[in-house]
Amino acid sequence: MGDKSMVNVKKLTRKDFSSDQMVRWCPGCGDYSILAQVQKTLPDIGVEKENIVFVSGIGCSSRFPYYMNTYGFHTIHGRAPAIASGVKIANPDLSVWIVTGDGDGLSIGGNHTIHILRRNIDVNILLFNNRIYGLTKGQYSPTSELGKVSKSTPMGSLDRPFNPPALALGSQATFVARAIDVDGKPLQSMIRRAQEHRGTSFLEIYQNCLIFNDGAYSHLTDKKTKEDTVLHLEHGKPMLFGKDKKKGVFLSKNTPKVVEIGEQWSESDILVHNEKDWIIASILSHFTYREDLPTPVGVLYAVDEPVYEDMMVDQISHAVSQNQKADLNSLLGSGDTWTVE
Amino acid sequence: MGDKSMVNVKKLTRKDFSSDQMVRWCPGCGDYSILAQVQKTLPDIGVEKENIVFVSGIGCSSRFPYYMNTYGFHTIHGRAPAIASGVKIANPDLSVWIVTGDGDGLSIGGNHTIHILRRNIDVNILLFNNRIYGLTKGQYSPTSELGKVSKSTPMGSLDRPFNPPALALGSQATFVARAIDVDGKPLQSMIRRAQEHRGTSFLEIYQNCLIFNDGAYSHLTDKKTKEDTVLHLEHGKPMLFGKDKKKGVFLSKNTPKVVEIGEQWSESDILVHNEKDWIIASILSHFTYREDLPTPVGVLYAVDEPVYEDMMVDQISHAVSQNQKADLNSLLGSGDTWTVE
Amino acid sequence: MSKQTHLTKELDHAVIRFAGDSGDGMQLTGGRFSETTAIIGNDLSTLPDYPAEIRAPAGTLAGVSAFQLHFGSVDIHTPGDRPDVLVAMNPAALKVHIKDLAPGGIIIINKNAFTEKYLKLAGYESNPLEDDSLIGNYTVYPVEMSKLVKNACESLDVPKKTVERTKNLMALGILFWMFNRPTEPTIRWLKEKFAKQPTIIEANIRALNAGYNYGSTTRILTTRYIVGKAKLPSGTYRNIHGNYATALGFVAAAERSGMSLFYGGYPITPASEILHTLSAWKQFGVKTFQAEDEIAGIASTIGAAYAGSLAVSATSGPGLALKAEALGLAVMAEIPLVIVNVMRGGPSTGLPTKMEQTDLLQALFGRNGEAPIPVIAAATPGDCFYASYEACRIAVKYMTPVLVLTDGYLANGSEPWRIPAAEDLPEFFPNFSPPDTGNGKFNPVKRDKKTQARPWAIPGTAGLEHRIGGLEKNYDTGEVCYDPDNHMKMVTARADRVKGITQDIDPLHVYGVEEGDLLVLSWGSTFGASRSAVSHLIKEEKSVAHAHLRWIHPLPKDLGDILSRYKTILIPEVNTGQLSLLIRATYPVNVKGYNQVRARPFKSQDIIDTINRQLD
Amino acid sequence: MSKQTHLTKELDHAVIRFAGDSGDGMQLTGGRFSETTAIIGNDLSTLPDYPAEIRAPAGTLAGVSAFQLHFGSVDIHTPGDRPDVLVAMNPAALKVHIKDLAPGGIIIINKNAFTEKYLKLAGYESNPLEDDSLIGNYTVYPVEMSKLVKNACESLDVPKKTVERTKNLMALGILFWMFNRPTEPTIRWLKEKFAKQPTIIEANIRALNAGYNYGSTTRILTTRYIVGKAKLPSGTYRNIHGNYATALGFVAAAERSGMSLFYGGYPITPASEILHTLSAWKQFGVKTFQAEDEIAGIASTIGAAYAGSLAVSATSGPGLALKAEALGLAVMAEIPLVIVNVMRGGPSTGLPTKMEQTDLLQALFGRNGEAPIPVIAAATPGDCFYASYEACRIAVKYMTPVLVLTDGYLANGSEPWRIPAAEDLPEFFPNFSPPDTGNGKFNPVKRDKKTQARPWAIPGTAGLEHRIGGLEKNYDTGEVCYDPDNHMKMVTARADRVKGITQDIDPLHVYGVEEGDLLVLSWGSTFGASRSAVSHLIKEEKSVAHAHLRWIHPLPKDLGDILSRYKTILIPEVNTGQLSLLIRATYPVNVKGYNQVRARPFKSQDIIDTINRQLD
Ligand SMILES: Cc1ncc(C[n+]2csc(CCOP(=O)(O)OP(=O)(O)O)c2C)c(N)n1
Ligand SMILES: Cc1ncc(C[n+]2csc(CCOP(=O)(O)OP(=O)(O)O)c2C)c(N)n1
Ligand code: SF4
Ligand code: SF4
Ligand SMILES: [Mg+2]
Ligand SMILES: [Mg+2]
Repeated sequence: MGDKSMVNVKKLTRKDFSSDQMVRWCPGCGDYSILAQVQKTLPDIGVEKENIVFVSGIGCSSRFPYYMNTYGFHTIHGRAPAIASGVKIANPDLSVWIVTGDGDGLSIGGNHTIHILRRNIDVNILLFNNRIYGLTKGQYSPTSELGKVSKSTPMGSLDRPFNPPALALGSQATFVARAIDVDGKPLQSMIRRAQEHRGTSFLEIYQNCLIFNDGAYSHLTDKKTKEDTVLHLEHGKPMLFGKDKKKGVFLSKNTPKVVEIGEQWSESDILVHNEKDWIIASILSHFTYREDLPTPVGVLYAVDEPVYEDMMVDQISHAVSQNQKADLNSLLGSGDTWTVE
Repeated sequence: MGDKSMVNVKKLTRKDFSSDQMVRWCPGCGDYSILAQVQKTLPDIGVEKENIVFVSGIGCSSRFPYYMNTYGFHTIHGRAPAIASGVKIANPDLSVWIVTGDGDGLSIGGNHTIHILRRNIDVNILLFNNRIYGLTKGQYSPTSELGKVSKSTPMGSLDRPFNPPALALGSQATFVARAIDVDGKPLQSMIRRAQEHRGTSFLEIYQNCLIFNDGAYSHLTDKKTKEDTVLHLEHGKPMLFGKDKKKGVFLSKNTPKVVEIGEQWSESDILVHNEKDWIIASILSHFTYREDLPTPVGVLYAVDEPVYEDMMVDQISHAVSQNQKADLNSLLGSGDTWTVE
Repeated sequence: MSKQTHLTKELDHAVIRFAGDSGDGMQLTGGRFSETTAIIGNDLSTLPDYPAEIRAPAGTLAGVSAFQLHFGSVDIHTPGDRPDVLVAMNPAALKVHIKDLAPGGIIIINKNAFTEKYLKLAGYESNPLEDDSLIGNYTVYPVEMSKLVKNACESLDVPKKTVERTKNLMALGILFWMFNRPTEPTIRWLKEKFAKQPTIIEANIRALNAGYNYGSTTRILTTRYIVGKAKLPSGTYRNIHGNYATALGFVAAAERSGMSLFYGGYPITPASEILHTLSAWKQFGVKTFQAEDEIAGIASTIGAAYAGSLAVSATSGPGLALKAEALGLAVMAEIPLVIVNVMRGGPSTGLPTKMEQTDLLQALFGRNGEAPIPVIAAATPGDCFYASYEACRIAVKYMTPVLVLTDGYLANGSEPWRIPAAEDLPEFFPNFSPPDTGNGKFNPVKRDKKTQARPWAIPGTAGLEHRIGGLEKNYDTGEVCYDPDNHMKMVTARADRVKGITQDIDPLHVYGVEEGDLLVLSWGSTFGASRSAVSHLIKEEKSVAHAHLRWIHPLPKDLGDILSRYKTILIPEVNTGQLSLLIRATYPVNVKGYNQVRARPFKSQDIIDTINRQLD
Repeated sequence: MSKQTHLTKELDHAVIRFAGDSGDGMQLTGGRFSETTAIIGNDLSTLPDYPAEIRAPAGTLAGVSAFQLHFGSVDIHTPGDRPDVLVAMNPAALKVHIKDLAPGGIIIINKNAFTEKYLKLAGYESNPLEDDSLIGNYTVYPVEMSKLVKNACESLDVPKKTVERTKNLMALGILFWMFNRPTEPTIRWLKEKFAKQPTIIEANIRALNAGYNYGSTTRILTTRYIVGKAKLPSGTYRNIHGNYATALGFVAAAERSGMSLFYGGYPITPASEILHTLSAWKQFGVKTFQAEDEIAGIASTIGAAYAGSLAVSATSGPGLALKAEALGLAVMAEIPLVIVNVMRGGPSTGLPTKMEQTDLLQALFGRNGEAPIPVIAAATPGDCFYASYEACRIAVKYMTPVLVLTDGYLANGSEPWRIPAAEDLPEFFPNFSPPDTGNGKFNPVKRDKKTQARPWAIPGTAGLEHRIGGLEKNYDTGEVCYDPDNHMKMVTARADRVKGITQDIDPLHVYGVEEGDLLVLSWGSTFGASRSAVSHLIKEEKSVAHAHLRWIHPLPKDLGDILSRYKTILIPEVNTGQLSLLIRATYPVNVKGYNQVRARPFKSQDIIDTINRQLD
């Protein structure tokens, strides 16, 4: 976002961001809650709604733009990052959001996702990860666990899943975060952080598909278990979790394990989170799918790196300043010419 | 490779692996040296040449299969991993090799590359990384350094490059290694290791394109500098390099730095390489592009994980054993039927 | 009350439509009615019609899902022009579908769903059960289905929601009674499907019986209908869906040719069931690979075929577009494989759950360079089996990729299908080259004289090591070659090899007059409506005939000759005239296109009217 | 020796060809000769021809690179049927190109390269300079170029390799002398190009002069040729290449419409120079985005257009195939953008550095669903400018993607081009919707009456927030809509909008008789050979004419009428008959296709012969 849009904004409300379209997700779908959090957060980010664009691919999740009273483009399967790149480069003043699914963004669209991350174009990616293909009625996805029984894998899937934060980090991402659909407050704050970050923001949102993959995250959302399974990350703070924050993450020779705060271990043994440390972020990304470690939620990684379109604008300004008199007629007539009378 | 092909192989020589086609790379291209090392190594891997298949995409590097007297398929730009997946799944007894470039394998073919790594199909990927598009005459590639002046970026490129080992690790790769075109012995041993590994092997080979990107790796190949810039990894050994191995890598609070062995530091302070440790591999992958750290060469990471086609074979055997009498007529006539006289 | 209190009427054929919320189970209901109807010997044709959303909010127009079924004692070629009976489970379903109902048709309604809330969601200002919009025009039976199933399940220990969900079985029961169909097959099916949930079985059976009894014990429904057995050729039959038939055709081809089947593809509506079906047939050694996208789908298929599998894939329009470049490679490298394109409404994402015939020109021409590929189109759900089987046979025999066109209607629709004996399916074998132990250089392009097919030299065969690829190759040696004359020779050779397939294609069958005023030339699923229309007009002794194209590339040898015998060639297509363009460009005949792009199959009446207009 | 010792001959036109190793700099040599020839006022046309490999091993047949140039005082439409002069820098170059030489033609040879090794590499059994294969049939001048440049640079401090490399300048000098061309422009160019390497400049200048002097001071070359100025329309000219002209057309369109230019694409031969050229024009605010693949290329272009840029891309056949699905989205969402397809030899990777016209049907039909896109084809290198300019104008005016077809020959070939004044280029403006401060709901599909274009409501405009996408939309509101009748209406509307472009297309120009025996109908780069052939036959008073199609979709309104005035329509195409198919399907005329797929442009003689055969 250019600074320009940060000023003179009249305060909008959640309602201003709801379009008049009927929401067509299955009743109870996690997408509803994500929509609500986005609509609640956007009035606070200081951008006029005409400067906001939601670009999506295809999937249940990708219907998202229809429900936002901003500019919206529901494109084709997997291509949202590339389309959004064009939007942002064409007009860097826009606040550009990509809404995608685990199939849309990591299967058919995987290449565009890793390339936009590498380029660090200043857009925000919201990846709704329900670990299933919803819209096409229940095939396994690249984030489904190995052995997943699905429409297309009646005896269980054979491919090891991607680990989205690890993939993002491996793609030179500058901002990697995670949130859970039904945890409203942390989700809101991640949406805000994604928006604040300059460069490509990658926010993975765990989302429940109650029709085809119900309960994929119930251990993280169930009141009974969630304190022991979710690790809320805070920059500069030790990685504590569990009831009364009595559990923590300890690094023993680069290997993370969970310890109980008490006699043997004290808070000072616990790994302190540092958003700017790529190695910590990598370690945290590897908690995914691990049953002996909690699931990190929050900002795993956030660093400032050169932003693609900033550099492009700079190159152009430089070229323009070097060629004040660049006009079409002189370009048309450049090179060796001769005249016929 | 199935065990089957390991037996009863008559000893072949390098010449057996040279096809009768004229090699058409530019004289002096690094590809020649890689070709030579592959041809030298293959006689030793214990596979008959009729069981070896080279699949490539498009690019200078992708001409490779023409020069190998094995089965060879020069396909289309970026799709070699997906085509090779089909080859290997169709016939798991074959030894399948993918030859690709930084453009072919990481730009247009990036998605197929990360997906084959995740699936862990037992093929060997040789990625010839010359940090440029050779065949199309010199545009920058996804591994060209930021600011690269090339045919398509006269004022310098704007995208941060991929770090291939980091990307591979982020894609759940089970084998990640690196070698340099002109360093014959280490390259040969990496080719052998790649072949030995069960699962997808990702071998990045630094390759000099003397026409469009000459000298990209001269600091790693130049006699004067290479000892100080190349770190040869050995499993279980401390990470020492430099003349007389007097430099080493030390991890200070997860941050790697180079120290001199001597008064302050001794060998026992030096990080010991462990091929099976994902975190060490991640740290090593981050040495790429860093001027203060040496470039690791050798096996960064190698672990055993379930192999896609093994599981597929198992599922099929299981299904077959459960349905001994599965015959076409009973399938044709399954479900509710009725008879018209 | 005894049966006699009801009138009994005999019918040749009838069309019914079930409509309700996406969550109401209308597809299941329609499916059960179809299966039962098939088993008792009617001919039939079905048309499922569901929204692109998984489950749009209850009660909305967008969420309505429907299933139409045409059955009879006579030959049935289409799912029917307009329903005689409409089952409407809620106001939205009524609103969406009432306009298609035949005048005087019967409407069976779940009265309990006609609440103020749902009426409003459907956009009704007043309750159509109470105002005079329906009365007089239709025979309306409002049934308190929700209430009746509640009563039926009262003593059962099942959640309310589950009980409410059984109301589709209630509707099914009413229709079973009305059309004199047995409930046993459905009861059997319920017992299998919910084997592990006995209370669910019980609830559903009760609902089904409640519906049946509603018919027999109340006097509300006055008439029962009898639709006799159809005079189908003798044999054993099953009811078959197009996508299932396609999958079955592939397995049959693999089994008959002794090859191993590989499927590489990416899910897309309405083709995904082909993947689902094949993935469940591992006992036949079928390997299914769910790729990361359509490009990887065809790429893996190319790889598997290269390695010697019978390699196939299925997709729909946008997916076929993505496969274009790789199809060119398959042409150039002469790789035998089969791609099914289940056409859906376009362009772009379009109307993803609807049918259309708009990908014909894409199939023929949607690749760079001169890249001819044989194209065959299935005519009916059951014909999907034979089309995919034949595509495999031709692919392997001629070493070429083959495209099979079906569409969303064929894919999801069903019909009675005479089960062939495996032994009766044409045999074929891959032309695998034997190992070469001599040391002569293997020539990968030494062609078969008759088919011009190159040998299939698969990796793993000693002595045949060779290289292929996407660059132009020397006609004689197969090596890379940029020579201009060689290129011309290869372009011609590729075209001729595909044209040569005509030697393997059945001559065209003409139905109706041998020469005359008008020939309807159909392709794909337009078969049914065209055949119905022409058979109707033949009865009226019009000078008309019908010919149906299964192979569109190459066209059958005798086509030109046949076309020349009619004054007008009428080509009905659910596109803007794609076959018309091809036929006009190929034969000097008078082509009239009948083109409707409404993303649904033709009604035979429309074709009848069009023919009549032409004949005037 | 004085100049008088040489014969001087006047010529209307001449064809020369430079041929040598890929490393010999033949493209550069040909380019310099062309520029000089242009500057002195000849009309000309060029045909570079280089291998797919960057630099195949020295001396091999595969490594030969060539450049042909046709120039004259008369109208030049083609790069020439056969060279009058061949420069062969090594045996391989001689071997490959000798067969094209005109009988009695001149061959200039670097004698030093005719070593045993190179002779063998080229497959010569004996040295053609010594045996009798050339003598008598051609005029051969063996020049010891390598030796002469060594002598010339003796005192200079440059590596041997560099000296050896200057021999192409030596050859150029000889030809300059032979055809009476000045060396100054080349000297100027060398000084600019190697500004930082003065010794390189010096070595090259010495070689150039050595060549020139070789002509003037030895008696070996006996004849000098004079080719006078061409009678071109008055104006200022430059020599222009097709790809450069395309890029220039885009910048001109952006400047004239006041829009910002965005290019998103992926490198591919022979289209990459369009990207290279545009990337160097940042002073015009041009944004170039090298995407990860062609799909991302068009996707980014769609995004940029959506956001209000003049968005363009360029690719070649395989890349166009990859863009198919996204092009469908551009159709559906009515996104104005321009894609150039520089056609090359196919199918698949094919013959990547050669030309072909085989992507016409792909351009027209290579997408799922009914997805009409306007298609314009450039006729000459200079016309690439006007075609890309016009494509931009139409895209923006009608809110539609537009495809521009050029080919490898147009892309790399060049011709004198009269420089237009910016002011004379047709103005156009984007139809950006103004902000809406009222609170009415914005209707994104309220169409322009005349063009049926939707308003271009770009993000950032207050009050116009709206949603678009790839699903079918309601004709009136733009909201997602699956209604069958609405779909038909939209399919028709999309087709009609494209057809409506005919109102913006110039009427067809007919060259030759107004009605008669035969009309040659050409498209794309076939223009040149067709025009040459017809003008030749008109001089012989044959009843022939020539019309050239720039717009292929829609076809010009008057085309049918014009075609009907000739007994035969001859359509020459470097494909198997793609335009023929379209014309046959559209008009009831007698179409004869002349189809050669040799991956190189037609010779006008071939077309003359074909016409004559038709007229017999
Ligand atoms: C080119 C193409 N291929 C396939 C499809 C079918 N398709 C639509 S959405 C989808 C996957 C959706 O999964 P995901 O992205 O996880 O979204 P979800 O529905 O789970 O939110 C697929 C395969 C398509 N629309 N286009
Ligand atoms: C679909 C498609 N797009 C683009 C190209 C053009 N192309 C051929 S090779 C290549 C890049 C080659 O770079 P790399 O993979 O790094 O190989 P190198 O030549 O450097 O070995 C490109 C862009 C193509 N052949 N096909
Ligand atoms: S199918 Fe799953 S993801 Fe899609 S709307 Fe329904 S609950 Fe949500
Ligand atoms: S262009 Fe570069 S990579 Fe290609 S063959 Fe020449 S030196 Fe090798
Ligand atoms: Mg999903
Ligand atoms: Mg490269």
